[in-house]
Amino acid sequence: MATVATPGLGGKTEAHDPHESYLAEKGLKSWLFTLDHKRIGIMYLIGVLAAFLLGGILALLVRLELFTAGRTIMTAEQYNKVFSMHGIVMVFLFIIPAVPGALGNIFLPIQLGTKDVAFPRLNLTSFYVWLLGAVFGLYTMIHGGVDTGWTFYTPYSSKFTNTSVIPMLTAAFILGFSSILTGVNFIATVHTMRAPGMSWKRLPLFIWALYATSIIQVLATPVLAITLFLLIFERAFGLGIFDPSMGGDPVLFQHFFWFYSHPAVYIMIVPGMGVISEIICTFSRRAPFGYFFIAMSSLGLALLGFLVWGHHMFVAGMSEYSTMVFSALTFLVGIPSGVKVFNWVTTLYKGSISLKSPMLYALGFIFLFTIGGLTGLFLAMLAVDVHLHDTYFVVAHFHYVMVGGTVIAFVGGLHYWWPKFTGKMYNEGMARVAFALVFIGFNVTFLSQFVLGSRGMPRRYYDYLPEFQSLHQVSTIGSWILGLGFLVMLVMFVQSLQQGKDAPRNPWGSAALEWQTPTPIPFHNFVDQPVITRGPYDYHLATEAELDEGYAPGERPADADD
Amino acid sequence: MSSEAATADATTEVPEGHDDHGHDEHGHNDHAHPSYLAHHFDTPQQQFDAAKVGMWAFLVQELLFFSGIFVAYGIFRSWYPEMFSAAAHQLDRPIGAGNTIVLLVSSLTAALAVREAQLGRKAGTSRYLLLTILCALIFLGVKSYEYNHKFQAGLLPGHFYHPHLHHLVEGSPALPENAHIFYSIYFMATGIHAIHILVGIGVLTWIWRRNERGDFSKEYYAGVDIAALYWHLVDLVWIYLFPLLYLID
Amino acid sequence: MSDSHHAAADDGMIHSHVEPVSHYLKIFSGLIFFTLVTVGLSYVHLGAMNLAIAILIASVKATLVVVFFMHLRHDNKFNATIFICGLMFIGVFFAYTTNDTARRENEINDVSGNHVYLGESEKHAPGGFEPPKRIVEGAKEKPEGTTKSEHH
Amino acid sequence: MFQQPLLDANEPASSTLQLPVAMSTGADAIDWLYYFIYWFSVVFTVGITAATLYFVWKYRRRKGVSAAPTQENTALELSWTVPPVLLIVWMFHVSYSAYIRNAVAADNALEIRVRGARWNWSYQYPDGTPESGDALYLPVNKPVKMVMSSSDVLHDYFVPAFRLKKDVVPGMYSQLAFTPNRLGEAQVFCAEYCGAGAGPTAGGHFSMLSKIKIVTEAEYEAHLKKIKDIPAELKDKENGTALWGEQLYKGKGCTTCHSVDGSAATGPTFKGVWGRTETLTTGEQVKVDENYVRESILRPQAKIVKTFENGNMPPFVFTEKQVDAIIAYLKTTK
Repeated sequence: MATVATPGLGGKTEAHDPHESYLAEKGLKSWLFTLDHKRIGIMYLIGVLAAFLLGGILALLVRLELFTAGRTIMTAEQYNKVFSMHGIVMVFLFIIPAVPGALGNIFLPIQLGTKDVAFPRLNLTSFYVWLLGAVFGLYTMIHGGVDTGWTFYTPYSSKFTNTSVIPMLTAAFILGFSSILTGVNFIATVHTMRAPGMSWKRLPLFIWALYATSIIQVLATPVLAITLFLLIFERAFGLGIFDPSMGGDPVLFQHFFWFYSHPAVYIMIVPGMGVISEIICTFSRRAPFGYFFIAMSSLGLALLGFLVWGHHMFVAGMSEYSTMVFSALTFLVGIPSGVKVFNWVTTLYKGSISLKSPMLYALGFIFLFTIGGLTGLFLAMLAVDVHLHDTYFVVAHFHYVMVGGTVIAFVGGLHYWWPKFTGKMYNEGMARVAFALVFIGFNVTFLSQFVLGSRGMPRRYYDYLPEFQSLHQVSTIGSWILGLGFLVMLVMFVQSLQQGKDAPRNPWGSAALEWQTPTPIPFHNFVDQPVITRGPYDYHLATEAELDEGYAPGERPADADD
Repeated sequence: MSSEAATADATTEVPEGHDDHGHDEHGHNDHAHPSYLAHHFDTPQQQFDAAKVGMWAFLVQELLFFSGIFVAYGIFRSWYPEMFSAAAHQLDRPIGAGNTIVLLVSSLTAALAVREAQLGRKAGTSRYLLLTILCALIFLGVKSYEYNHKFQAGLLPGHFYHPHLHHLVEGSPALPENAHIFYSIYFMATGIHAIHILVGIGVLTWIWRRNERGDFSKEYYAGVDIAALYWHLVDLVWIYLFPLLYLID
Repeated sequence: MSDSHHAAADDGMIHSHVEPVSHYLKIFSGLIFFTLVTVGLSYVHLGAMNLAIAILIASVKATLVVVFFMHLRHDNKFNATIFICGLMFIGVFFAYTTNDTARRENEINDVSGNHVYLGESEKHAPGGFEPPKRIVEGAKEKPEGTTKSEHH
Repeated sequence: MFQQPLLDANEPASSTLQLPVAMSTGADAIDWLYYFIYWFSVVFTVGITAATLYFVWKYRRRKGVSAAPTQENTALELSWTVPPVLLIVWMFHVSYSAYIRNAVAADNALEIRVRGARWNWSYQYPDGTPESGDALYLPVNKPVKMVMSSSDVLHDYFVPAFRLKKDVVPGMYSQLAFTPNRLGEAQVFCAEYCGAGAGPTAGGHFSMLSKIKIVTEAEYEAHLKKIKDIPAELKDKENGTALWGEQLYKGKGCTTCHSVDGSAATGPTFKGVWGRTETLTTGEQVKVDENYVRESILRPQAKIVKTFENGNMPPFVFTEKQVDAIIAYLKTTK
């Protein structure tokens, strides 16, 4: 194979050995100005992990404060800022970009069999826009933070609080654009950049999930942008649109906010579901049961996600008719979610299951997401929701979906793809210990919160009645176990980078396309343009050699039809 | 993968899969990449399609961005119909209509610029691009004249709403309570629209410079095309804003 | 979708539909015509129909721009799909939100015969919010700066 | 109308592990739904988990055994798509019915006005008698309708014992309807985040608590009669009116913003307030006398003392006698 000339990258023509790893080039500049989707993905990964660390520390502070009633370590004002910043950092800086920005950026083009995303410059822009938003957010934190909660409800945020709401709104506004740009890029890439033979029916489920996510990002995020824009002006100039004393309507703000923020929940969870589909197929060496249903349920969730935002407002003073419509539609969300869970479990049936750490995370996901989903049914039932709304039950429910779902899936995906994009193996024993700690710690932290909530403990409380103390303490202790688990994981990954063994091409014996290319990934993802002749899960069509080592180095797959 | 594996199962959809994609080059490196073709695309057509799909997705997010304003408009108009009617009387219909026509002309010239680019006529493309920019500047000039009048009359958003009776349009109905909401919406809607026009002027100027530099040709004019798409969207939003804000009776 | 562009030959060209200038001029004159009509009609008093007609005419104009100026007619079907999807979701946003705001107060009152009496300082809005003192009909112009101070 | 048979109000109520004591007629239906969905979830989770674990063990990777190729099975897919749809239609029906039963007040319901302000609740009985924020008295087995409003930000009136909550929104009225059916105390929370004041003793969202005391009809009448007038134990004292004023000062949440020791807070201190000349935000001077105090209690935003623009004091509802008592008290805070 000849050397590939690559015109257009950064305006220069560079010659690349097709076997050369994308990590080969050294120097900070080669990272900061890269247009390579893998490097941008790595930068995103570092960014979101830093945000996760920050959000996690804030979460531990919140739990620590609640260890005793009354003041434990901070004042009520500080507590309000800490939980608000925890929510804002976790939602806008971490969960939304985590899977699409980091894992999606690295693996979407590879799974499609193409060299890059459709718009590499836009891709780099989206990262720097994210970074700008993050800098704004951090500036606000240092500058006193905000105490509005991540929901910025009016008129508290527009008139009553004297914290730095405007800079924080600006940060969220900027971060929204980063999300939109990623979405636009992925839609164009999936539509026009698929490798020869990569039909819609052969699209990996991770791609289907990212595709559905991108649609939500493009359709919902701009509404957040205009909402925050209006709120900034409401606070600065007193527009009167959300201000009841000027003829406006605070409930209208909630409509605007949740039109984005409910679909945003699916921006967070759907890519995670895609990761889980990939892991389960690889580690049970089996095509997913109901490929079509899993793929369509991603789109179904994306669509339904737009129709149910009102369930955040069941007790907000919305009209009874609207609550009825939203409640009915909310129940429907259970169907595609259930379809996914049933299909994953059925995929295991008659598989050849190996319990490596990514698979542990995937199985953990099924369990935690099942609980998260079923407790969603409590909240869809209007009469029961009225009791549980704005209590710790809701807190526990969305942590089961967001942490038990998305974070577990993100971490599982990190374990799964780690050897491919770093070229290093990690210590499997340590990975399992970390999983056990995370799984146990998570359940201890949040199962107790379900009980707290159903017994009537409202959320966002700095202080609480004595009867809630024991459960709060259980929850706080759980948070320490959870934190320890993530610490072990961090040590394990750092160790892997420093002294990990070189990873083979296909350590898990997967039939999927990204495992067929050399490790670490070559500059143009593949030594040669791959031609797709089977689906990513067609284990019965894959050869022994493919499952052992991927395509043999330098060898181009024979094209039956070229 | 081996050909045996590919043919082992008759259900493998090789032919369909092959039909279904945009690559006809299969990354044969003996095929020369034209200079305008980015390295990660295989054909100019693929590059063009990607740009168009991306731009349409972007335009849709622009629409949803504006939709917030329109929803707020709809709700407050239904709550305070008399207030909207009275407040809209302070806007000048002939000026608004004139500005609408200016914007429609700019849309026409933008479309013609794309046509010239399709035919590979560099001079024509530049001429129409400059005409479009000129119309945009006229629109902004008229807009700032209107804004100036609103400032003088104190018809400002929210807290700053503070009408001076002698500056109001003669014979117009008195401004009822909550009229500040109408001006909030008016300034937010036209302000965001004006920001889009400013961005559009920037984009068109950049495209004009690239065209002068000779970046575009009959084979590669995606830049002109997507800039024009953006410009049409700005026009599209105004087509709704104009009757909703100016023509209320 | 990408299905439609496999027709592009390997000639390194992109295929495009070049319309004659007269085509664009026709669309443009249509747009101007509708603009004049909608301005003219706004001076005729038709009650609620005014809004409906204005929106109808605006939609016709928008359709002309999208279909012809933006070439959606000859474009990839998928681009039209994205666009229509966007419009649908704006519809959802609008319909569901107004569904609440238009019904909110009435229902509870109708269902339960809710009777509300105002508190001592609740002449306008419940909960004691002072309504903004705005210039109303025939009122004297206020001295500069007082409007702001009413808000705390 | 929709009322369930009345229980013996004296029968001791018990809470379960997951739900607090139920004290209203509507609560039982909600509890039934809660436990129905709870057991449904338990069965479902156990089933899914058991199946997962069984498959993981049964089909663990073994040398020489490879996975069976996946077959599509549309019948199976439909079997876990269609029945759940029917189930959710039914669940929607029962939960919405229970919800709307709770949302509708009986015709003869006692109408209680509730006002939320940062960070306390205040009440008004049907005859206009104001009640301090600490506790609301309600007669057992009598339908109640609460008409609620907020004077600043969003609040939410949450009574776990009734399984009810509703946002209290500035600029509009919201409503709660219920029939308490057990004697005792029901805890009230604010469930919509509303911020916190500065300083260690200041209140916040977490301290916006109250209680509903469910008593017999006779006790309710007696209580109403009592609160309209000066408390019996102060009646004969020499400075009884001023002492009552002090009780009101402490009981109505005035302490949150107004100190009596001269320390700075959200509002002007009451130390030496009587007869003081204050400069208003408008620049006017005003002497603190009976008229100014009365207006400041009932319409706090009318005349704001300079440098306290951001205080946002909510309007309070007091009877004439109570206002007089507060005035008497303020004369003593030298």
